Amino acid sequence: MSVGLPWQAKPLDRIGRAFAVPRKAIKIKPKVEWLSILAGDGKVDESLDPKLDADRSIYLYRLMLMARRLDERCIILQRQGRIGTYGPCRGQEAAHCASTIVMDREDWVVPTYREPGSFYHRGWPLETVLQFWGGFEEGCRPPEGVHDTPIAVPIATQALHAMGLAWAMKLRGDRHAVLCYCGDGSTSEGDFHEALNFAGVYRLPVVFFVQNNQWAISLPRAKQTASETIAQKALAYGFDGLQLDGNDPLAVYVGTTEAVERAKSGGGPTLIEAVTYRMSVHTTADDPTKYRSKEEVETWEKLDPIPRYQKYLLGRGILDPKRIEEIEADVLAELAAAVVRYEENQNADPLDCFKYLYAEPSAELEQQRKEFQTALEREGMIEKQEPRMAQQRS
Amino acid sequence: MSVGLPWQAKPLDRIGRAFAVPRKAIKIKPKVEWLSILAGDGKVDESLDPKLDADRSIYLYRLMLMARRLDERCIILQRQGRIGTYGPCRGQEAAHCASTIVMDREDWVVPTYREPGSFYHRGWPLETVLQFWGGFEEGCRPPEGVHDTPIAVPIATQALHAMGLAWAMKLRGDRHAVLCYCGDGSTSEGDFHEALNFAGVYRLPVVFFVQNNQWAISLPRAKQTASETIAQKALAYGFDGLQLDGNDPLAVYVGTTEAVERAKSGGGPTLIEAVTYRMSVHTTADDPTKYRSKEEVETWEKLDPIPRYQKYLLGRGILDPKRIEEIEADVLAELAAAVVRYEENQNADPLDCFKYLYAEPSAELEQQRKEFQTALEREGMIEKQEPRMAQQRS
Amino acid sequence: MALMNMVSALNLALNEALAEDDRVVLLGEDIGQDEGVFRVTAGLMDKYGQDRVIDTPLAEAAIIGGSVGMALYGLKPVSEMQFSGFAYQGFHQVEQHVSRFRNRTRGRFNLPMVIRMPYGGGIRAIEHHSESREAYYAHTPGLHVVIPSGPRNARALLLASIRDPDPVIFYEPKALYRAFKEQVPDEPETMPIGVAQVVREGTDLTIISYGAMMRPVLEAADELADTDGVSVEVVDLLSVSPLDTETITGSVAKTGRAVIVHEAPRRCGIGAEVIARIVEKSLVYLEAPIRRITGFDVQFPFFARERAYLPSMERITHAARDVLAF
Amino acid sequence: MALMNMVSALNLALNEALAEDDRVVLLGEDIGQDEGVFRVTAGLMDKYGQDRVIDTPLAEAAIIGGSVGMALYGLKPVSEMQFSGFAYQGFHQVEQHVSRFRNRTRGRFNLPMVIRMPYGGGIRAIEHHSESREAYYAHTPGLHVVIPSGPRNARALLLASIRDPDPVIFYEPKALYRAFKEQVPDEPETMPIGVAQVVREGTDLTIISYGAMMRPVLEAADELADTDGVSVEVVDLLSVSPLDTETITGSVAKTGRAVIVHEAPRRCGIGAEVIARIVEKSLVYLEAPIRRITGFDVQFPFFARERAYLPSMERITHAARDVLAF
Ligand SMILES: Cc1ncc(C[n+]2csc(CCOP(=O)(O)OP(=O)(O)O)c2C)c(N)n1
Ligand SMILES: Cc1ncc(C[n+]2csc(CCOP(=O)(O)OP(=O)(O)O)c2C)c(N)n1
Ligand SMILES: [Mg+2]
Ligand SMILES: [Mg+2]
Repeated sequence: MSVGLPWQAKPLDRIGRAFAVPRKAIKIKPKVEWLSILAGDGKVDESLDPKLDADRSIYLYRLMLMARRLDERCIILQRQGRIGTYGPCRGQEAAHCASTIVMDREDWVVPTYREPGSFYHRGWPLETVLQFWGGFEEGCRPPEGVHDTPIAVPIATQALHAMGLAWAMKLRGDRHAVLCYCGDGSTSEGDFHEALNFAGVYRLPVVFFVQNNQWAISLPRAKQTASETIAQKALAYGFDGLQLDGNDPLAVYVGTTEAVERAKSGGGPTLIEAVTYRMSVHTTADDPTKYRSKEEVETWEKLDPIPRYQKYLLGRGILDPKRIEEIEADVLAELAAAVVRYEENQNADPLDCFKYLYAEPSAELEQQRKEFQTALEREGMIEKQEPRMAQQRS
Repeated sequence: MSVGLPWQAKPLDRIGRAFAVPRKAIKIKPKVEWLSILAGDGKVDESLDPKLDADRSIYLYRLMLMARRLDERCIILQRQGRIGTYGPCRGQEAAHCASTIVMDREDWVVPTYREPGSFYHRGWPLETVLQFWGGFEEGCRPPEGVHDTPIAVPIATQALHAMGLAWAMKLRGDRHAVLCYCGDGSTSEGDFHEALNFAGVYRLPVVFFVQNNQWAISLPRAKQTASETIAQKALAYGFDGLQLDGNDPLAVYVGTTEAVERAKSGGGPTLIEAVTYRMSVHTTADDPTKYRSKEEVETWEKLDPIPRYQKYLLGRGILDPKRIEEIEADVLAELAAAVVRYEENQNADPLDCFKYLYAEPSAELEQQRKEFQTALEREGMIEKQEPRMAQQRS
Repeated sequence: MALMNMVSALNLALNEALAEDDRVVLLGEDIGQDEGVFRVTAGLMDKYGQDRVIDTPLAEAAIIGGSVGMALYGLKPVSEMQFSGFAYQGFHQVEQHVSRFRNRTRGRFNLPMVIRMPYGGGIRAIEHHSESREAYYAHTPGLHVVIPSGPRNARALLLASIRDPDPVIFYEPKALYRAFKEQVPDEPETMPIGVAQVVREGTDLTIISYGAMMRPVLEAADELADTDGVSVEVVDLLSVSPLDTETITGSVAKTGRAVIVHEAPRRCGIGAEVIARIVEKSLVYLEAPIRRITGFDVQFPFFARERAYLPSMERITHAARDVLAF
Repeated sequence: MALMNMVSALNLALNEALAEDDRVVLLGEDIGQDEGVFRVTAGLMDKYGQDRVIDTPLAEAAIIGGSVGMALYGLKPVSEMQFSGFAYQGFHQVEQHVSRFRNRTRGRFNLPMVIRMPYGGGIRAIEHHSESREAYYAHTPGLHVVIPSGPRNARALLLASIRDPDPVIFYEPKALYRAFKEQVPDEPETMPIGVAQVVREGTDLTIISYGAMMRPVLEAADELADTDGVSVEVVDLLSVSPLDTETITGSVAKTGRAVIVHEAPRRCGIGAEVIARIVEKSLVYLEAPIRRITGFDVQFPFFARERAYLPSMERITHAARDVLAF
């Protein structure tokens, strides 16, 4: 029998029969569902309405409004050159605010960069958001007692940190959970996959909350993945997926609560896909008219979560026009004060880049720090800090 | 209204109601199926049997046998120190051989390291397999006219190459396909995910063929992912998954043929999970008694694809004992000749590491090459190759 | 000749490559419809269609690993990493495959592919958008690492890189994208990869640099000439792998003094390698210690602190004066 | 004191760390049930259970990124990359997060984590199992990069690394795993990170190296003493980040001559940095060019060619004689 490729020598007589034959379909156990409570047209599914009390309802409303006004303010600050490029969350206020508030203080929230409301709610001073976009590391420093991770820029990388946090909780026997935000675009990255797979294997108390805002910069959701929903990706990892209306604060709240409860009671992770829309630019450096239509944006503007929730609360008698005015004024005042605090604290010492790198600076780093300090003093960028004589020129 | 965490101040009155409420289940379109034709007990599903003609049946039988005997030979060569560590394919001969033979000459086969039969079938000289495990780059050089990729060591990385090859085929309008092998362990890597996702988005003509041999070194399949089947991971990417009996050459052949046909006719990718078993060690450096039971191995030995196929062919009258003997002798003779060729060609010039790095070596590299050559000559590791005077000592 | 900035020059090279060779394809995040976040691919999808200029999902390993597959099949993929700071997502594909396929297959397969990536600070961007890590690639055998410093050489080197049969990491100094314009020839022009340029001749001191740092370096050379009457030779490396040892050591053999400037961290950076080569070949000519004006071995600061951080004309002239006074 | 090889010494350090601090967890591929492919974690899962010694799925980015999360929560994860050649799958997590969390959060969060990885050639392994790429990590600010050279310092440095509040890349010379035994103290012993050791004093020439190359270096020193009557000082770096400039430059100030030895590629390797520091600090003492005996800027060959490739005692003595004869 000779070596070679006898098989390919003749054309393959494809066994067409095989195409038509019945096979055993495999039943997939985890489920993928859709949840909507306060519909886009304002109709409420009464049977599902969590009927939050007045205080909490107003808290959530105010939180969403704060995210919106902060966003608007940042865009202005960016135009004025008072901060750098900014990535707005407009349209996604329900998605991130109504989910963050589900988390307890000892839980961890792992954000990406479109959740200013989460930072605010969790107790980060408002100006930290400005500091981040203003080019100050200080915007990444959680205040004492708050242990959320800071803004994560490299897409999907934070999903692994969320997984690791949840892993640690489980190993420690702590009944906490982790809420991890990411975008529809992030689902394409390897890190997203690895995070969900580990979470499934170890049944970790983590909720992956994908804000599917339909766009990853210029790439529409449909070109990001051929999967019909993002929620169904959970099936690859052996847990449930939930797709919900991300512009519906009630659905977001209920869906997240359920997932977090499951996580805390040992039921493992959940993948939530919050269907929402990035109503604004990707960042202030972006021009979305190049890749999407005005009509699309207008359609989604009608589904804006803030008026929708406002109307619902008016209907339930929890809000009235006067209260709305008060909240608006209150939010703007708090914001204005934060901007002042931001602008009054801009003395960024360039030498700081040496200060926080290690617990103990090495001799070589100390040498470099001195070199830098000498240069900065010489160039008049910082004031002379110590007598020159003592210092060796490297 | 004060800043802070009023929400967390009181314990969350979790909305238990939400747990029980009905939601809309989402129907997933792509399907996941199971295929078996020649069962472990020897029973054939006549309605599915592709009834390959005698030549082809014998070709496949011989190919599987070649893979088995090559494997056995390599383990001996390793023990004798004539090659290095070897990773056997024992038990997986049906999975890789019956799928590779589906591919046409212009298709690409993208292997990992457990498909010696694929190399042989595709026209790589048998000794290239020995060369690879013997520590010679020559084992990674496809012969002219054969364009498969060589053994890929870093797990799952080759899945992206397969995807890129299929992408190129599609862009070029060529009606070819790519068959990509990987292991159950590989499905955890980010590259696996990214490959499948791109393949889904661009509907690429590629078949991802996972040899689920139940183990990734010491990690059992159940700890690799919480997904019940690997096949269902396809649902995350919007295409079909097929789980089949990987020790059943007929199911492998039929399932792969169908997937390749679909790929070539524009139907996009398929994920095939071939359920099989690594009957031997992970590599010759591994001791599986540390992590798996003798009983498990014995159970799977009863499902060995080679006796199973032999019995089937005996039953169909395609093989008889005499023919079996002939094939055996023929395979062993061919193998023996390959070992001789391998051992007669071991003059590995160490300077070769400079030869193939770039089309044009740079001046600095040429300088280093000379430095290396001088050292090797001085140390008597190579013969002096040119008059020394001309050369500058660096 | 046409006057253009670096973005237009790179766009011109891509346009020429797409036109001259139908195996060239561009791929990356937001490079098509959106024309690239820096507009380097402006107009190209319109002109060449979605099969030549491809918007990809968000996955760098897939862009690089997919390019490997395309190149194996005979295409010439030119991919874009949106920022060099996100290329590490695909770094394993670079180390394990892009750099190895030719050697591994003993020359049977080569990978004619280019990975473009904007690098460097100075544009007031958020975290991960300002680093320089060319040394990672320079330390990786099997790659070319090319770094242009102006519109004309950017165009010529990019075209040469695309035509090159081997993989090229094309590291684009984004601070220069729109910093200045140059006359760029109308006809396709290329430059050899791996050849440094003496962009200013001098006899007293050699300053060696590349990429965005060439600007403060040239200013420093002017300043030193004008104020101190010093004759400075300036070497623009243009490629850090291969590194043009002859030009470097030749210049220092002449001047006896050297300063090296880059943004990247110092430890095991290009500066270290340049010093090593000078010591190996031209030690006897050396009249003073060589100074490195580089980034420090710290994380590149967020942008409020970046101006103070980046090597400046003042820092370079100061180091030069130190070296000259030795 | 007990006589043990490096594998046992590393195992001892891990055992001690697990015993002394219940926040320490080990994780990695095949480290539990299988006790690690090199048996470094032998017995530890049995002793500490599956929650302290964790077998993970096959995904390096998840192992590293998961460790980041664990460390944020207050654990002290010690992860194993099965081979350094597969750590690039998680390189983005190292560059983007492991190295940055403390600085990014202005000290609020630190990452007390260790990533162990066997590196280097000489064990007749297949592709990707023999590289040395310590320079990637040394070039990355925010990490410590520690490389032991024998059982005793391996144990002491690993224990110190686990106790360190900052991330450590622990690069294990696998060629030394079972190469020789040393007396290792019974009581937990540590060594400071970032301090090089003069392991042999001498006056004529300094040879600087680390990791597996210390063996041919010490043989060469013997050979030079015995045959040439030359007094060689040998510096074992032990850590390539931080790099102990004082010890290096101090030694060369004394001897005036240096040879640097490593397996890793030459361009932008540790050798380049060592030369740069000597030139910056001790140029005036230098009596001869410094020679680098290193890997070349090529891919590490498959193992049939590796013995010829790896820096050998002969190559080191030859370079030393060259330098001494200058
Ligand atoms: C690893 C990585 N690659 C590329 C980028 C550049 N980038 C920033 S945002 C973005 C799109 C993200 O899309 P999505 O995940 O949907 O989040 P969205 O911005 O829509 O909230 C890209 C490509 C990045 N930050 N990180
Ligand atoms: C990226 C990477 N990580 C780790 C390894 C080490 N390694 C080699 S084989 C293997 C297990 C692979 O399991 P699987 O994918 O199931 O393939 P199998 O060996 O069972 O055929 C591991 C962890 C590797 N080769 N590449
Ligand atoms: Mg999005
Ligand atoms: Mg397996």
